[in-house]
Amino acid sequence: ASASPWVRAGRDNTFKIGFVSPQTGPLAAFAEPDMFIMEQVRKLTANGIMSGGQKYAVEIIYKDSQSNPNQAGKVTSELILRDGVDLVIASATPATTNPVADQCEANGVPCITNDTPWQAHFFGRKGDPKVGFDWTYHFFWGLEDVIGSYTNLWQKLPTNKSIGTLWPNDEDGNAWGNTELGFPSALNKSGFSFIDRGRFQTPVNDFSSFISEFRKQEVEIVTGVITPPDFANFWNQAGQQGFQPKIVTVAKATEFPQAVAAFGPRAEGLTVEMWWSPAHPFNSSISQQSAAELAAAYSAATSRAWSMPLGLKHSLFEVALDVLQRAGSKDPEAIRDAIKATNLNTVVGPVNFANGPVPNIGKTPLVTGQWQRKGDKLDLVIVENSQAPMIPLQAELLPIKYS
Amino acid sequence: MTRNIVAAVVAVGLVILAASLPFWGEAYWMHEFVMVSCFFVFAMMWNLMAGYGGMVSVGQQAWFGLGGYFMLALANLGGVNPFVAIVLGAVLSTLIALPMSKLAFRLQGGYFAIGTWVMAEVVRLTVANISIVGGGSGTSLTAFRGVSRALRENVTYWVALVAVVATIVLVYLFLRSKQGLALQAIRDSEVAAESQGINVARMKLAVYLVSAFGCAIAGGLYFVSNLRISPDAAFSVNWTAFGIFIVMIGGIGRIEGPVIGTLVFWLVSHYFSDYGTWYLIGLGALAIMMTLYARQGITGLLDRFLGVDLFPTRRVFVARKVEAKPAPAARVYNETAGVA
Amino acid sequence: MSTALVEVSNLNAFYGDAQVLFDVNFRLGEGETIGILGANGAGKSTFMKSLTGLVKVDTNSIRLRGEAIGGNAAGEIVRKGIAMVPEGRRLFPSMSVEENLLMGGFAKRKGKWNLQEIYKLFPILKEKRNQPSTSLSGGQQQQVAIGRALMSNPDILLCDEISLGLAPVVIKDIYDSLPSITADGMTVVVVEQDVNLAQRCSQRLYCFQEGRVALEGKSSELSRDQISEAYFGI
Amino acid sequence: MLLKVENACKRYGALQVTQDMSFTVNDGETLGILGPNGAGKTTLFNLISGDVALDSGCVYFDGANITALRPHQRCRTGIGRSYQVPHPFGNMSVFENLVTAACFGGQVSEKEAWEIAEEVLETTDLKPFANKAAGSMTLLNRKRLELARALATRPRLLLLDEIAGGLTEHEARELVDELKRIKARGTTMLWIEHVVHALMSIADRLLVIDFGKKLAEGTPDDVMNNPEVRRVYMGVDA
Amino acid sequence: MIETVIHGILLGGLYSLFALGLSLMFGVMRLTNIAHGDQIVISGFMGIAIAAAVNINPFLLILLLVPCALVSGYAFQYFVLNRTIGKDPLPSLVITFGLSIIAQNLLQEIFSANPRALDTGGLNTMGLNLGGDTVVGVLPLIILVCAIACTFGLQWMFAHTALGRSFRAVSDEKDIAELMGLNSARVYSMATAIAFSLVALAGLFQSMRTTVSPTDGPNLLLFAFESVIIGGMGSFWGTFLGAMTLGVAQQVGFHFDPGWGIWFGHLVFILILAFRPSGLFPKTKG
Ligand SMILES: Nc1ncnc2c1ncn2[C@@H]1O[C@H](COP(=O)(O)OP(=O)(O)OP(=O)(O)O)[C@@H](O)[C@H]1O
Ligand SMILES: Nc1ncnc2c1ncn2[C@@H]1O[C@H](COP(=O)(O)OP(=O)(O)OP(=O)(O)O)[C@@H](O)[C@H]1O
Ligand SMILES: [Mg+2]
Ligand SMILES: [Mg+2]
Repeated sequence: ASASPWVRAGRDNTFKIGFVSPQTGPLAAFAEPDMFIMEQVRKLTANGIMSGGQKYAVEIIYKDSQSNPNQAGKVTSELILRDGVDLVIASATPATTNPVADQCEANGVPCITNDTPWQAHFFGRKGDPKVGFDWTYHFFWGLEDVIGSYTNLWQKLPTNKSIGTLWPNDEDGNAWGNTELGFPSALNKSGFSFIDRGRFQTPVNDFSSFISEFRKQEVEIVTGVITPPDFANFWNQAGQQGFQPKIVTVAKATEFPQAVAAFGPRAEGLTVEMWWSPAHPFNSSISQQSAAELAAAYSAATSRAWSMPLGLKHSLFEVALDVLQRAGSKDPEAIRDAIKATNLNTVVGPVNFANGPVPNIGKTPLVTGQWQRKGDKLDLVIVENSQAPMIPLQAELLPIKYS
Repeated sequence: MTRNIVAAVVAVGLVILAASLPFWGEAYWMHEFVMVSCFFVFAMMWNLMAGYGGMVSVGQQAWFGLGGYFMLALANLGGVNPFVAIVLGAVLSTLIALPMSKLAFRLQGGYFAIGTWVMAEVVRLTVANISIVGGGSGTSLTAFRGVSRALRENVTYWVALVAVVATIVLVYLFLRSKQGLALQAIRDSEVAAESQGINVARMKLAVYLVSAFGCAIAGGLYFVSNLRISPDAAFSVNWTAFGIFIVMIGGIGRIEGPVIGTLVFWLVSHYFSDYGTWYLIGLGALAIMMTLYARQGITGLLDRFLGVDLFPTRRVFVARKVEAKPAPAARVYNETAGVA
Repeated sequence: MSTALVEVSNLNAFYGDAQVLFDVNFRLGEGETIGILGANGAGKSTFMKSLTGLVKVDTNSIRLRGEAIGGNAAGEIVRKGIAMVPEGRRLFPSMSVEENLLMGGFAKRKGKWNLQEIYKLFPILKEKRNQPSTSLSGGQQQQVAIGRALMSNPDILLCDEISLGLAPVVIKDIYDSLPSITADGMTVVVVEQDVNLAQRCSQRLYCFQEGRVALEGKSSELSRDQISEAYFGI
Repeated sequence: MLLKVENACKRYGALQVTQDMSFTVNDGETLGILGPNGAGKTTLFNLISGDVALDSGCVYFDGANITALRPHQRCRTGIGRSYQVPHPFGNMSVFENLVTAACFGGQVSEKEAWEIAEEVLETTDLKPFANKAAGSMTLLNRKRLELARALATRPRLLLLDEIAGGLTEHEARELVDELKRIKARGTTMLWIEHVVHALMSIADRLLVIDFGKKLAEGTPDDVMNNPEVRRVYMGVDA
Repeated sequence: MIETVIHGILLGGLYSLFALGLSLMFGVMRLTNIAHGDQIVISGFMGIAIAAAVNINPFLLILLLVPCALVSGYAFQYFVLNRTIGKDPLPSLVITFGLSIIAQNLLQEIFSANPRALDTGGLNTMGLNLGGDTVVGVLPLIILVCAIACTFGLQWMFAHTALGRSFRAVSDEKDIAELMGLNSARVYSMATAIAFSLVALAGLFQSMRTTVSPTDGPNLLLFAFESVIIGGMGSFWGTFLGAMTLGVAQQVGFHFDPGWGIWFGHLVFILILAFRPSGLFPKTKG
């Protein structure tokens, strides 16, 4: 994997990091903290970093995937072939991380990604657990975490243990609904009954057929991983048709404050997995901020509420800088080996690729939270932590209230 | 005649020069060329349909995506060499286009346009429900794992070059053949064409199928280079949007149109694609402006003001002496040819 | 001769690049009935279309009471008082008889003609007023077309081959209705292929040939041979 | 007998445009067709050339039933036609118009088509316009092109719809001379024309149509002396 | 199953509002507006933006937005689309397609890609028990009633008013209509104005009933288009029934397998195209 000499035309004492993120398009909410984080990193690396006894400048080249996997692949090859980056990082959903990682793998460029459940990343790219990948590394939680956390959560309230599921036909839905690797087998094991009407094609205008089925089967828990508009439809129509589950735990749709705001008062009581929050007891390895301080700095700088990708984006740069400092040179293999040897405490928790469930994967902790009313505002608080006991609970799980 | 030879020599020289790029150029140039050539082939095919066949389709992404998916399925599941799979995939896509054309031809004009779009959606939804190619999540092309980067890059580049040259040459030869005459005649008047012995229905079907084949080649090539496919990306209507923009900006109903359009498109995307949405807004606005104020596109303007005609397909009558072959590069009339 | 109501001078008309009318001169006096003869494709209909604004021509080539109206939009010209019964009737197929007539009154000019008057002129239309216009016989359709043109209360009525495709008896009926239309001084131009009819109903005749006026004169004074020559180009 | 039309019927909505029309045309014969406007003459041509489908009845060409054939197939069997309203291939040159017709209607190679096209250009005096866009020509030239293009398909039966309208006396005579030459080569012709004297000078027989029905058929003199024809068509009281 | 059909009919109500405008524009001008779906989305976003700026009842929004749409539709037809009308469908297709792309990206630029909904003050979650287990939403019911009213209104307007006559006149015989004193450019603009008002209504309902996001347009266009073709061109009741058919088909599809619901709707469209190309309820001339 030797690139032609022209690609290496960049100055020898600069580390170039290519950063791919869905700045525009349907996934743009994931990229909201990007500018803040990059600004932070630029300040922290303004004087360069030391690596192998030599001082290197750090340059970040930011590319927009437009929430489109084709574009993600295209900009990655641009980063590699035109800009000659030394390291590619990317984040947020398989639609971004998978094509980016595929390009890096094919072109022999080190790559670190996060914020995609690791199964969707590893198996979604047709990875072989025996072989793994050469160049691409990923850290995030996996299905086993979300399954563990959710099933534990649902046992905290008395219910009939009947679950209605909403798994669309996309990267996440297919992984979560997978009979062996996903929820179904786990739910069976832990004594829940569930209704899976099959993978549906989003967007869906009308969920009546789901709702009447759920009502018929007296479902008290709803779970799924669906997009905000689909969930809005579901939730509105559930209201119309008088379907009143006790617990609603859906990923994606209720992860972001703005999206939740769209549901108005009916957002209160919804539960969702949490990959990061200001309450996580971790500190940044580069800015030394605690999670809470990071969130506060973000809100102060942007006057926006914190969201989960903030911590993930920050941690991505933490790992990248750590790797480059340890690499000692711009040699791709040296950088790759440095990634492999990563063992870093970041603001989202410890990152280590050596003891992942499959090669190239490092795991970060996961808990579950609930949108609860604090005064006139909704706040996401941790209500379940069985998968990551080091993260403290903030509140008790409450059933959804209906007027 | 001599001008003809000179032109041919220059063209062959250019192709040879281009073919040797892997030995002296940058990998990035090759990559860029592959991407652009997919758009170019796609635009040529859209031009063939709309500019010559009078069929405005908004559903060409169906064949682009199918080409990609067939290539990937053949390569991943069937172990076929991906480059061979591109061609096989295009053949399979064309087979699917055959029954679809029967439905599409029931609609005319604007309804044909949206009807083809619906059919593309049907194809997308169907593919999204086939789990062996990853369903809605899509899948990665694994056939290249273990193949050296340089080899993959070079061969992909050469295949793209062949696709581009073949598209230009074949379309050009087609238009200079008897069938090309028929196509132009149909564009001007279907009734009269039919009464002059031209089988209009068969001709339109042929154009539809050739166009499907070409789009599928472009799709296969694109995903060989992009390595990852998903239904939403492969069957995105944006492919057709870009095709239309390229053709309308370059000039519809001429071979030079897509050539120049692609050049403009490449420049614009090279310098502005980082602007995301604004870049698309700009392209759309440019196409609208061209449609309103210069319907023949840039080539139409060039022809009108400079008399440039790179790919003469017109037969010129030379009194008292009948030539076996059309004379080259001569200008015949001032009026620009185009969609009637 | 009466004062010129319409004065056409050096009128040239084109379809795309093809010229159809060449330097046509024509005048129309108040209250006159004029016949226009000519072979197929001589440009008669094109001339009528130029007068009504359906074919765009030079502004000054057509003057109505001295005002240059050439090339005005058809809608404006009908408001100034020129209405046409188009060649081939061209009724609105999706409409009933009465709706067709109402469309004619769209310009809302004041005058004698209204639905009642039309029904008085063509009693059969009253019976059929709610039928789709397409269900009528050719002659009845022609009556609708004439009635529709009259509904705008024009000063000048242009009739383009109103006998086209009609049985002789029906043609007779139609032409018999002309006097009651011209009775209150309406000016009428009739395009006709039938020389006899044209000669009988008009005071003056124009013969068109190849887009030019080949012959012009009083109907009563022109001989059949003269007309034949202009007509057939013999 | 080259063409036989048998009980042809066609109606458009309530309008019966062709009513039970039957006639035959012999090989090499020229049949003139007359009739008032809207009588159904052009429609009859459309039925023969296949542009419009028959409601009932049959068309035979050279002994074969061609009723079910599509227009392009009929053209290839040897029926060439011109349109009353010219339909040139407007963006192509006159020459290309002819080459196209020769290629497809005449089913020859393009090389041969070039020769045929040149020959036709010669006979129809369109040579000066050979490289002119057909759409930009004057009406008369477009009408001439209609004839030329029909000729280029090398038809055995030529359907001519009002090609002499608007010609000067001199031009009309030249046209007739040319048609006579075409006739001399054995081409059968059907000619719709209002320029009666031109028609009379070449037609072997005349067919008069009124309201979609055959009004009269016979030698030119017989037909022109038919009082009914004089009344209906010439507008002359016999 | 009955429940499924009822939900399908309610969905069809929304679809028929989408489709009426498209049907109108095609009927009068033979013009296919590819940006139709995006205009629905734009109206939804306008409603949301206005509601966010001034606290206003969503139904008052209709009174505010529909006149806006009327004016903008008129201007759009008069200044842009009228230039493209002709035998060749290409220019209008390219222009509306370009507009569609521009609209989607502009919306994304202004409102971000997040889907949004118009707050209906709880109306969107109100249900009505029809006895047994069948519960239907109040809002979908309102939409259905509104769709029936609009269909009836359009049909009546076409049949009995001078405006309707002028629409039919320019659609039948443009030249002759001008000869009667109509200004076809204005009539066309009027048609587009009405189509846009319907679109605005549809957009507001869409954003109340579900959410709108910048890239929703194409799907809405396809549903509208399918409704028109299934119903058969030429009458508004046909379009309405076509929308019902599509709604029911999609719901039945969802009922059997959620992965194939939309696909099933498309399938019905394709079957109609294959076996009854003139649609299920073509206009019968009486
Ligand atoms: N829209 C058009 N485009 C091009 N040429 C046209 C058009 N309309 C008419 N022409 C041509 O212009 C010439 C003059 O046509 P016009 O209709 O004025 O003749 P006319 O004297 O009314 O004949 P007719 O007796 O058949 O009604 C015709 O030969 C016709 O072919
Ligand atoms: N496609 C059509 N739809 C409806 N009516 C038609 C159609 N074609 C022709 N007609 C009608 O059929 C009748 C006969 O038309 P046709 O063109 O055959 O007449 P023609 O004898 O050729 O007349 P002309 O001498 O004016 O050319 C006319 O009344 C015409 O209006
Ligand atoms: Mg006329
Ligand atoms: Mg005729």
